[in-house]
Amino acid sequence: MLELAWLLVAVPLVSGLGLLVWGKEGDRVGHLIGTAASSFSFIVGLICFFQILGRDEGDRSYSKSLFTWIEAGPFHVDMAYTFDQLSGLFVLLITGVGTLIHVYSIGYMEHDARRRRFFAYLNIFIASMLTLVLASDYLVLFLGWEGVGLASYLLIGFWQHKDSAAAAATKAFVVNRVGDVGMALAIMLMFAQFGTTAISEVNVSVNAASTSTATALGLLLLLGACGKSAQVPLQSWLLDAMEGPTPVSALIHAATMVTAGVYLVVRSNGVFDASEAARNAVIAVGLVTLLAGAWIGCAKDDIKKALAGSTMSQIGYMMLAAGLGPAGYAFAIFHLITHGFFKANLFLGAGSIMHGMDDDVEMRHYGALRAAMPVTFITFLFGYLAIIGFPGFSGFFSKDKIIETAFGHSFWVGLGALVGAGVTGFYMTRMMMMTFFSEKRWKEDVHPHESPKVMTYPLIALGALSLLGGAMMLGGWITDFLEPVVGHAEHEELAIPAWLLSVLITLVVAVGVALSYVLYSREPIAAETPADESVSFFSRAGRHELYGNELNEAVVVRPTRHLTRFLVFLDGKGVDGFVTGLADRLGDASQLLRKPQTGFVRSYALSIFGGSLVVVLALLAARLA
Amino acid sequence: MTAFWILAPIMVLAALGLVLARKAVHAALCLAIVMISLAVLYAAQGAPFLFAVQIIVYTGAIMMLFLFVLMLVGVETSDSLVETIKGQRLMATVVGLLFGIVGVLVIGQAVTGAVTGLDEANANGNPYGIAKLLFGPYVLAFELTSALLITAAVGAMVLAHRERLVPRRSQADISRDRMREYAETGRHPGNPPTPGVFARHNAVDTPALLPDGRPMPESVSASLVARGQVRDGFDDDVDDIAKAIEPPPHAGWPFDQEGDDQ
Amino acid sequence: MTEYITLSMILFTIGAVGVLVRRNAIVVFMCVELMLNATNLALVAFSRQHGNLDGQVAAFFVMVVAAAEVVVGLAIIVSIYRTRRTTTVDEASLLKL
Amino acid sequence: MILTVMAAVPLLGALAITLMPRGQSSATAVKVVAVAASVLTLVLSLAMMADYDVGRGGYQLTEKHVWIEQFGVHYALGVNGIGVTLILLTTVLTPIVLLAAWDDRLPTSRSVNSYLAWMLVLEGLAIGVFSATDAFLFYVLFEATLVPIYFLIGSYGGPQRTYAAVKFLIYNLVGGLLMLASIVGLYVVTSRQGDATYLIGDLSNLDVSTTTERLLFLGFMAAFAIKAPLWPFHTWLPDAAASSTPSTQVLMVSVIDKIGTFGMLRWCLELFPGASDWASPVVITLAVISIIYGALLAIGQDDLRRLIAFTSVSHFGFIILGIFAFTSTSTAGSTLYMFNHGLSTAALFLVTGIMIARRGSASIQDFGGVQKIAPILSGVLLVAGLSSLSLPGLAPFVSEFMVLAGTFSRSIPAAAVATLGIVLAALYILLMYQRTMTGPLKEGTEGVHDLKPVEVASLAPALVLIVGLGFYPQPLLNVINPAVDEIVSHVGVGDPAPKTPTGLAQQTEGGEH
Repeated sequence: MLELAWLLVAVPLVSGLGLLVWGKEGDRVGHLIGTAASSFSFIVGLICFFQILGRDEGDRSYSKSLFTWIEAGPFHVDMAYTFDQLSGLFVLLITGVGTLIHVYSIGYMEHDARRRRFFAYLNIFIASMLTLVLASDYLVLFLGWEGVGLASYLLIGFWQHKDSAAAAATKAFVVNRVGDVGMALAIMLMFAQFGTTAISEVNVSVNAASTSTATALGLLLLLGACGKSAQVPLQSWLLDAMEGPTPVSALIHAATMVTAGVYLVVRSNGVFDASEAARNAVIAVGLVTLLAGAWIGCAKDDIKKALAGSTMSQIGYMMLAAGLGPAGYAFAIFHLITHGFFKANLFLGAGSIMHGMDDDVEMRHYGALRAAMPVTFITFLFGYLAIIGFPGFSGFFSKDKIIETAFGHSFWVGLGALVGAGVTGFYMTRMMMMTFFSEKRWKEDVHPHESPKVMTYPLIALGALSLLGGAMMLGGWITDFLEPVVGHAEHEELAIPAWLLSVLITLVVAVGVALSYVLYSREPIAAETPADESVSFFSRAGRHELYGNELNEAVVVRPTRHLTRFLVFLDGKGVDGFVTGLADRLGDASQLLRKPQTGFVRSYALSIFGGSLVVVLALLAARLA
Repeated sequence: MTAFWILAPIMVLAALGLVLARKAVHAALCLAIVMISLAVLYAAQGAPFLFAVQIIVYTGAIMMLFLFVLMLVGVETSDSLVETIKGQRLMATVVGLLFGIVGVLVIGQAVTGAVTGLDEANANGNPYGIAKLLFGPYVLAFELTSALLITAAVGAMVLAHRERLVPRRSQADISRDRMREYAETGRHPGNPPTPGVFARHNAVDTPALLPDGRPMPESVSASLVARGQVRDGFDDDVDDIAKAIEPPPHAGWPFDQEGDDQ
Repeated sequence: MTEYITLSMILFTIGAVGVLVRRNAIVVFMCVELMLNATNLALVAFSRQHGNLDGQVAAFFVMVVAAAEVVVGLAIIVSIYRTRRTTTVDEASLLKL
Repeated sequence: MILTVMAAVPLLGALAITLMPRGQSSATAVKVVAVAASVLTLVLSLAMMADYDVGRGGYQLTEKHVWIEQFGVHYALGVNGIGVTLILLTTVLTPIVLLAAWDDRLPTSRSVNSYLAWMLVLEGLAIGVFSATDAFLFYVLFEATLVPIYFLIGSYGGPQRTYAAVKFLIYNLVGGLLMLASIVGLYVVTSRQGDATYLIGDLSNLDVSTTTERLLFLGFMAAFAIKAPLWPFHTWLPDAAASSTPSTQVLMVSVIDKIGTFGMLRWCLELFPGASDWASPVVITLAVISIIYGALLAIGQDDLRRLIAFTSVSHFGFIILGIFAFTSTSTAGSTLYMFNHGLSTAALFLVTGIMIARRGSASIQDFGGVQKIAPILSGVLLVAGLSSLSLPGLAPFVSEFMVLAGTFSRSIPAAAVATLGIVLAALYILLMYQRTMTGPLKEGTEGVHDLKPVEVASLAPALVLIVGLGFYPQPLLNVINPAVDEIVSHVGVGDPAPKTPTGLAQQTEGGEH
């Protein structure tokens, strides 16, 4: 089945385009075809995964070239795919969670007229994400990379009649595009440096190249990853992306697309192994985003924005892990997968809450929903326990391993990760308190009800996965499984034993949880968001997303707008002015030449006489000289 | 040579007179002076034929033509010496001076060497010499000039001749127009009285008198009036006569019967 | 000999300035005649200098041409006068851009 | 022989149309004849493709007759990889353009006959220009293409058409005259070395002093820099585009402006390799400036047509950058870019043309929320826009990336700044799409109803080609590569070798993965 792995991409792509082009009559059955396509990919992915599992340790990587995509002079790119351990895991994550979200969307988008178009976009997204993951050439990866950007643009701006949605979609695409500049430059550097852009060859020959090239390559790839995974310099688009429907936020902005950056870093482990500076940059970016995301999560009252903040923070964790070198790659992927499960679960839970609360996202209007939506509550609880790293849940295993490796790297980095875990505990408990436990703050005509079965079943499935996700870590299976791809890492001992560290982490998390519980259970939570002034500096900064948007506006957007207006003026007056000016000058010159033609005979006579004088003088001069 | 030193200043003054004269006629006279003194110089230079030709043809004919046209065009059109074109006069004098100086200083000195004189050339008479040349090498030029003269004459005639666009006004027409004009404007149909009629003199410049004694200005020709040469001293004659026939203050009979004809 | 040439040059220059300065067509015309006579003087002087009569023949031809020119020139002036009632040179100033 | 026939068919079609009766009754008949002529040319071009031997490269299907004996001028036609691509572009686009012009509202006094006749004349001349292998013939046809466009803009355009037409004409004429000086220079140079000749074969290995070569090069380059707007000479394009009908815009920008870049590639590089190499730093900087300048100005425009015109200025910057980077990848990329840009700009101009015709105004502010009432129209505009901002998976991305990759190996700063262009591209397209299509329906835009089947049919081929070539550009690249390799080797600068080729790394690493 491995040689048919390209079907993984082809089927959702064809069904997506088909649904798009299909007319009105497609509406009845469109969503079913979309879900079928996604589940077909899941099945094929599963089969391929077991096939490579069946193979022995050494050769679990299967690559096949379909056709030569671009071939001109030395530049040669094949449309080829590689199905190995890393991409296998990703394929399962994407198609698995994707299918669950397709099923969920059937219910969620029930009364939306353009549901067929929604499923078409979802299928296109699945296809491009799979292209990204399966690509064995950086340019094909770039094809998937921008395809995913396009799908997120279409899905964020799905409710186009809302201006805010359209603006958010454009912003997302443009910020991603800034990241893609880094990515494109990296691929060009590869071509200039190694003459090829095949992933395997580049990661091998990067050692032979100078460290400065490797660092440049690493930094450019990091810029691309930041764009796509909403890391600190280019993170402003993620919170605006919540304008899209909730399944979109769950699939794209939690489980799959935003992790593409981490996948890129892990896949180009050769490059990052070769340059220390690049790895430190990744660690720095990861750490800063981790803390920033947590900070924003604490301050946001909109449930989806809070979850988006938490996503940003969790991806910060993964980036941090990926930056720790061979030791951290496996844990980054492990956390990525478990995060995929519980974050999707949380987002879909939030979706079903919104479904019940007439699409109101304001946590201030929730409260005491555990009775009204029991299934959502329980699955949300599982997600909550997983994300804060409650022992036994999947989050516990993956996050502890990252913090452990972080401490192995350097004390301060470990400490940052630890603080992050604590803050995560704080804001997740705040969210649980405000939504399920505190007193009822519902609006008058709102009466929350449980979501239909088609939405709760995916929730239950994801809840279970959040719980059982940790199993992958039994006996370090995932590290051994990924070792051939990401390289071997000797396991160095820490100053303190591993179990003691886990206890310490759980303790810190417990402190965060307790703090939040105390804070939000003493007095009733205000139904309306308190004004900015009355709130402490921390929350105000958090609400404004650490003034990220204002920074972008001041540093980039306003100067560009002024530059554009100036250039438009310059073009009109300057370049065009010069040309038309030339024509006018010609006119003036001819006016000037008309003056001596006065029409009087005597002035002509004078000029004749003057002329003869000059001739005489010339003759004399010639004669004398 | 002495003739030269006498005539040269005269000629220069006459030339300046030509340029600076207010009235065209004065200019013409100055030019005549220049031409005649030139003729004398030709004679001094051993060119008696040219002397004669200059006097007869140039001064005699061409100058007269000028005077003739002056008369035609109206001798009185003395143009005001004010300059219309800005900077023309200044430039003209500057360039003129410059040209003159350059010419005199440089070209003047260029001619050196002894004067060979025309004695042997004029051996058997200047006109003979010129004729030999004229009908020898220059015969073609000679014939051409004749053609030139013919064309010039015809050209002048064509230019000056006016086509009769309107049929000639016969005497009948003139009288009919006169009567109509008299009817419409009351202009006297008859000829204006000739100057001097019933006046003290019959000279051309004395205006005729109306029955009540006032002079008639239109009886004198317009050009005299334009030149301001109309004799107007008529009033003083009347006064003289009036004084002459004035009775002494104490006079008797014929003059103090004023009461009877009231 | 040089004094004759100097005299002719002076007359020639006066004639030229006269042409430039005077506004009455006839006077301008006379100045042109003056310039022609000045040249004749120079021609005769040179003919005497070189001892052959060519100069005088040239002067003779100059006179003929001058005659023809005066005839036509005056005819033009008369016809202009007849149509425009003026002889000032500046009136005919239509020949300009 | 087929090249002459292919050039002649549209000209004969034009002649036939002008002879047909004018007036409303025969309008449809005229249109049918026009489309038939262009489709026939398309068929002929496919026949040409058939018997063009892709592998052999070099000039094929050549024909040569003496035209002006004294000057050594021949009526010589011949076509290499690049010529074939551009002729295909012309013959593919013209039927689409004629279909799109089906219900153009012309100024009342004008008849549709001459309107379509001029377009067919333009197509014939373009095919002639792309297949001319005689410098003199090329120059004559190069100048001849100005006449139809002048009339198309001048008598059928928008309110400011006369100003735009005259400006276009003067601009290109100045360029043309400079080129004429070089053509004369060529005659002088060749006649001094044996008999005068204009054939590209003899001209390409001309030994001439560097200064003369540079002067001749500057003459040619001036004309081509104005025709394919390079930065300082671009101001005629927005005016011409803003005041002409959509079909004229497409023909002008997608087909005729390509003569400029085609000229650079075939005549500047082949005839004056030394001078091109000497001038390449300056041209590269100008190209990069026009990329960024064009993009920034496109963002600042309010008139849709001017916006697309400025995007074309930016794209031409990429093409010229590719040509003057002298690597086979970038040159092949710029040739492919000419083809792809032709398609994507044609789609953009036609869609916006339909929008403007229905709304009655070209300013972006007058549109809003059109997506609700015309979903297919907005879909097509989105795909055309995405192709213009070179989204991977669509044709322009392949060529743009090849240009950038080729330039990167030549000069890193130029490529880096040029890559910024793709962000600006995203800005001007998406801002335009957001302002016109999304958000609440603005009053006054109710009239913009959706695309009719005939319109979808006329746009479909372009879109299918854009997507198809995005995923499978290889057949076209196979045609382009031999011709490009010849030119790059002729310029003699060659491709910079990769610093650590993979083979070398293999040994050192021992390949343990």
